[in-house]
Amino acid sequence: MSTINKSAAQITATILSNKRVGAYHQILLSIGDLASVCRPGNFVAIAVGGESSKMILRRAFAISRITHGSASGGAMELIVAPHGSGSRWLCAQPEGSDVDIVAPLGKAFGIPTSPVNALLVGGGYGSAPLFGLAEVLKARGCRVDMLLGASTGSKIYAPLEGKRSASTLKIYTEDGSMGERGRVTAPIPSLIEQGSIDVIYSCGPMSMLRAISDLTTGTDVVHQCAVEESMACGIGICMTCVLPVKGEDGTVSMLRSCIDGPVMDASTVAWDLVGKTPPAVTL
Amino acid sequence: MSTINKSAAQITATILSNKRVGAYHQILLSIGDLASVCRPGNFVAIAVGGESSKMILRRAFAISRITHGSASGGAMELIVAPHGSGSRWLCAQPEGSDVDIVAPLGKAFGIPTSPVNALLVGGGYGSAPLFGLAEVLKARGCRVDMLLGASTGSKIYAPLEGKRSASTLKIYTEDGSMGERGRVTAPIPSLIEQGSIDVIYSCGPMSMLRAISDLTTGTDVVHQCAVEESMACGIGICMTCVLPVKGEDGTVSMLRSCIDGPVMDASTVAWDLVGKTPPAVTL
Amino acid sequence: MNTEYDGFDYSTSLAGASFPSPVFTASGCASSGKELAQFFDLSDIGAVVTKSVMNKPRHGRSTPRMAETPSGMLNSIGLQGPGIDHFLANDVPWLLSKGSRVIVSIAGETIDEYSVLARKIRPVQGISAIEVNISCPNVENRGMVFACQTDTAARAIDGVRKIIGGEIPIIAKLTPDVTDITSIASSVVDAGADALALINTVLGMVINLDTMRPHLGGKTGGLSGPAIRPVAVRAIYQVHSAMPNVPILGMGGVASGRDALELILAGASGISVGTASFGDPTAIPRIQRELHALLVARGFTSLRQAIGYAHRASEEGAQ
Amino acid sequence: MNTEYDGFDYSTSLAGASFPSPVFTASGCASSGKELAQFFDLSDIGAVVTKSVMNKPRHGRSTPRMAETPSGMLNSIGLQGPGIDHFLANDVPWLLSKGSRVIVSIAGETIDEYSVLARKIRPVQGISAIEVNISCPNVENRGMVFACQTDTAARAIDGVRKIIGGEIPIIAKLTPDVTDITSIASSVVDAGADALALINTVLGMVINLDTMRPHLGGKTGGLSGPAIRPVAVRAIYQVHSAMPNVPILGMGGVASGRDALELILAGASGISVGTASFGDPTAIPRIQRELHALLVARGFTSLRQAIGYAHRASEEGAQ
Ligand SMILES: Cc1cc2nc3c(=O)[nH]c(=O)nc-3n(C[C@H](O)[C@H](O)[C@H](O)COP(=O)(O)OP(=O)(O)OC[C@H]3O[C@@H](n4cnc5c(N)ncnc54)[C@H](O)[C@@H]3O)c2cc1C
Ligand SMILES: Cc1cc2nc3c(=O)[nH]c(=O)nc-3n(C[C@H](O)[C@H](O)[C@H](O)COP(=O)(O)OP(=O)(O)OC[C@H]3O[C@@H](n4cnc5c(N)ncnc54)[C@H](O)[C@@H]3O)c2cc1C
Ligand SMILES: Cc1cc2nc3c(=O)[nH]c(=O)nc-3n(C[C@H](O)[C@H](O)[C@H](O)COP(=O)(O)O)c2cc1C
Ligand SMILES: Cc1cc2nc3c(=O)[nH]c(=O)nc-3n(C[C@H](O)[C@H](O)[C@H](O)COP(=O)(O)O)c2cc1C
Ligand code: FES
Ligand code: FES
Repeated sequence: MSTINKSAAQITATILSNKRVGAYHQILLSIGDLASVCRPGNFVAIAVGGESSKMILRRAFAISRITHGSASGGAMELIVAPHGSGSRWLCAQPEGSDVDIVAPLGKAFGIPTSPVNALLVGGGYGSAPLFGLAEVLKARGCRVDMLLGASTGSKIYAPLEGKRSASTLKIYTEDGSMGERGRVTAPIPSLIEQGSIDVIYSCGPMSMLRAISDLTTGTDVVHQCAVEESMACGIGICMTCVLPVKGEDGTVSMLRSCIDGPVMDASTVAWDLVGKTPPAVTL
Repeated sequence: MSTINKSAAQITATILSNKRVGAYHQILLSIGDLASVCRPGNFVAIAVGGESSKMILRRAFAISRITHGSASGGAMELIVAPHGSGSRWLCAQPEGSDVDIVAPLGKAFGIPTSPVNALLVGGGYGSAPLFGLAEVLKARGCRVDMLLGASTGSKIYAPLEGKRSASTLKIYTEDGSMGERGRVTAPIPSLIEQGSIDVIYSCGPMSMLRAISDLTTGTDVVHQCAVEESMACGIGICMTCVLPVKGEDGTVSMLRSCIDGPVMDASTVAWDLVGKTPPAVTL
Repeated sequence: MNTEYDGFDYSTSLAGASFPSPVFTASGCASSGKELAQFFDLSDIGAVVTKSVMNKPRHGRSTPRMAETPSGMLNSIGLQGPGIDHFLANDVPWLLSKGSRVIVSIAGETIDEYSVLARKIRPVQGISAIEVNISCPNVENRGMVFACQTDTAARAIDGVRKIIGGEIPIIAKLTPDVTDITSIASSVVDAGADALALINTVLGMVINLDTMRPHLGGKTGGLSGPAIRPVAVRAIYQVHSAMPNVPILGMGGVASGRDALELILAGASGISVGTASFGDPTAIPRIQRELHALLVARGFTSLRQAIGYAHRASEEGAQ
Repeated sequence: MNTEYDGFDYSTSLAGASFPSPVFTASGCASSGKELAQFFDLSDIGAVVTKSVMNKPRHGRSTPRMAETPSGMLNSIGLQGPGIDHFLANDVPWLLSKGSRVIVSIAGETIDEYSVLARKIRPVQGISAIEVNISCPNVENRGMVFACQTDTAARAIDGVRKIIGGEIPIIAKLTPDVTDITSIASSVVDAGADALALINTVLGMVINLDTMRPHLGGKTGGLSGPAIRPVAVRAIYQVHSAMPNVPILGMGGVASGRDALELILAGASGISVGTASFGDPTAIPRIQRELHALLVARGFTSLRQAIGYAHRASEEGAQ
């Protein structure tokens, strides 16, 4: 057994329910004992398209929440945006059908050992892992505030859930159709200034993560972000999902976001190099 | 409009029922008005595997029977052997699901204008088009005898149907598990000798068609066989499905079994050249 | 000409030959057109590219001639056909009578045969272009693929050019199964090709697991369909990059408007649809509609603007 | 060694190196093994072929580095890796400690770099073979693919052979993107390659329809997965036919036991599984089981009997 993804397993999971919620599908998978080893920030890789599929790669989805059921064991909730052919296929699977999953994958969010003030920021389906995270943080005595943003109201996932799981919830949409008009990053500078947050947990588009990162640079606020890079394998064997990350000596390495992430310390990510050819390695 | 496949159309057909019968699936498709132009011997080409299928070619199936319904229009019956991934996919489609079909394709069995004695010989799922054919022949006042053969009993499709549609039915299985032990061709020589048949209609494996053809050579018995070659398109545009056929002047041409068949005058097929590189064309 | 694209200029040209839409059949995947006429009006699409015809009638290879592969298929037809005389006497007049634009594809076993074919085609009225297939993998000897070497490729085209003069545009059809397709492309252009058809099928093989022998009668076959689309895009992009002024008829795995758009952005001025018609007899008019909608959605007002756009976008682009 | 194949001899050898089963990882599709160890025991499969390593650490190409295509994918990793020193100090000892058989894949930007790498590997104990990747399409300059020309291919192998002597078998990995793969194959065998790895990825490209630019950071990428399997079968068949005594490590689109059997019948002595592991982390042990069952079902009592059987069957065959 390895030290990488050491709780991961490949299993057949049954779809317990599949509901449309706004622009997304909330999908509940029966995963038995695997539930006990899933942590907020982990993701699942799902085979799509069925037996004679031309889609040969798995699709990655953040584990939104874990419920520990009774007889049938635990369940895993996903929030899936029907984007391309793979996610649309998944959203079209009826209750009762089986899917082949590999989970839990990747690094989870780091949970503080003592109570802190945490701000959770989600963009679009990036809110997925935040609900589960909020529960864990609250159980540790943390104060949890939440900001959710999207282009439009239908892309804010389950605002009521957000309300339940966080102490405060603020919603931002770019078209103003829900919550305040504007970007989800808008209130962050003043929150930081007020000294009311210790840690930011973020999940959403790379541009959002980077913007938050810019705001926390030079402050004491720790920023853990869950990145999203195109992944072919999700388990560390293909090297497609890399991100430039600065080491302690300042040199940049291309780390695999599937196994060294998706949760990363945002201050170590070389945001300006993302998507660029990194400078040649110097020794 | 063309003279080739001049009644063919591409439509979405709903599966009205899908029942396992022995080794086969009996599948009933709702095809509306198209029912009125389907003739015994025609086939249907069905897209398989769904939207994200890696199977890019249609699968061909003989039209087993046409029923002219009331409100919903006509229906087409198929007898499908779950063979490889495409036919297995079709057999797994539940009632109510839609399939994309092109039908009716190919040349139908020639129907005599005056009553004759017809022998219908089917091997395996090759019995499919014979039931519909038997009905048409009987309506024309023909006497219809039927021989069905297969390796084993579960591969004899619907023997009771056979009984209903023909005056006499004889069944042969190679393992003797149903009917008589032996090949379906066994009784043919004596039937020919007795002068009790005018026309043989056959459908089944190429080896069976060829064997019957050998038996009818030099006799007055007309032999119409429905051949089965690997087909990429089913509509005459790819040239994969060719068969060596002798012209009136004795020269061999490679004819497309999808549009110049599947029903062919067996006496014109150059059986010894099937699957061989045909002799160079001489002019 | 088609007027249903109001406002949008969907027309294209290949070295002087004009077409109301850029979506054509692919040679060998539409026979001579008659068979598809049951499913759509042949005059509604850009052009019918006919099956490569040789001088004499030809039986082709033995069966089985096809094998389905993941998202693709192999074929080993081996250029079965009626011969040029029968073809010109029957098929061309029929197509022209239907209002179809006709591109005649020719293939020869020898360099000379191409000239012979050209000589017979030259006097025929109404042909939009000649596609010279120097890349069919289904001939007896793999060494016979003229498009594998710059010199044989050039000589085959030169033979046709000398006879055709400037009357009919010549499109040279190339194989991607070469070390450097741009050098083959430039050699045929130097020899007089006005345009290029990219790509012919990729040489492949399937072993039958029952007989444990090569499945196809001809052993090897040509791989086509969506599986090879990335190879087609790459070949078109490379050649357009090297010779931006040479029009390209792009093909290889196009099964939808989005696929056609990919090839056009890479540098194709027209698109041939081959294997997709086997799975869907109305693929060509559908792709023609889908491509039109995608172009309009991206703000293009003519097809021409989109041709090779991936090259220009990368110059302008942010990175 | 594995004993679960009782009665059936599943072992194979590549030019003297022996393996208990013929199913290996493919270079670049298993990193250095650690990541897959969570899903199965690395000592249970034939061998781990490690990701091609270069002399110096290397970042590789910019992202995006992959695009899914019909039944395939493109990658443009660009040989990211830790460099040979780190690799030999860390990865090789770890793999050997797990009881895995190790085939080290090396890649160089220059002919000299291959010799440098060979010099560092030579003293290392326990390595089963060296795979010399002279065919990675994801280097800056397409002209850099040594396996595209007989002379550069031979020189790279020659450099390694001179240093390795006879100690470790050398497997030369070739690209199918050439006009005549058998001539490349014979040139590297003449230069001292003991075995051949066929095939590396096929050069391809995808245009992103949103940005309308090449999708991959490196523009072109290597096509892998089931889409290219017919190309792999063809390449293996051609090369085995030309050089029946040179062992072949076959790869390209193997995703099931039936696929592996196809390559073995065509002439492969071993099978590398690459892209299939991305979609299924337990693909390799599954394929190993499936292949075994298929061989037994066909009456073979050893793997060796099946290697290249499609060639022999066609001699014996009816036709
Ligand atoms: C760690 C991680 C967590 C994710 N969590 C969620 C989630 O909770 N909910 C959700 O809806 N989506 C999530 N995504 C994005 C999701 O993986 C993509 O939307 C999905 O892969 C798209 O597949 P497709 O077939 O629908 O689209 P296509 O565009 O057809 O996919 C083509 C290929 O590109 C890859 N790809 C396309 N878009 C993305 C993307 N945004 N990220 C990564 N790969 C992509 C696909 O995996 C596939 O290989 C997550 C991605 C990652 C990496
Ligand atoms: C005119 C005609 C009528 C037919 N009628 C029937 C019928 O009534 N009932 C029935 O069960 N089957 C019938 N078949 C056979 C049926 O088409 C094949 O069983 C089916 O195509 C197999 O597809 P697959 O994906 O299951 O198998 P695979 O072996 O995975 O198919 C791979 C490819 O080979 C082709 N292929 C494989 N076997 C055959 C075959 N026997 N004939 C033609 N192509 C083949 C497939 O079309 C496909 O392209 C008929 C075939 C033809 C040509
Ligand atoms: C069955 C079949 C027959 C073909 N015959 C020819 C031919 O006669 N001449 C030719 O130039 N190309 C021929 N081709 C190649 C196609 O024209 C086309 O270049 C290739 O199939 C790639 O396009 P596609 O993926 O859309 O099919 C043939 C392809 C197939 C599948
Ligand atoms: C992501 C990725 C990375 C690869 N890296 C290497 C490599 O470093 N060295 C090498 O020789 N081949 C490399 N290959 C090629 C594979 O080893 C293999 O030859 C090819 O992918 C075909 O096999 P497959 O279809 O099973 O993947 C890589 C392939 C992929 C998909
Ligand atoms: S997705 Fe393959 S290494 Fe990260
Ligand atoms: S199947 Fe295509 S011509 Fe008959």
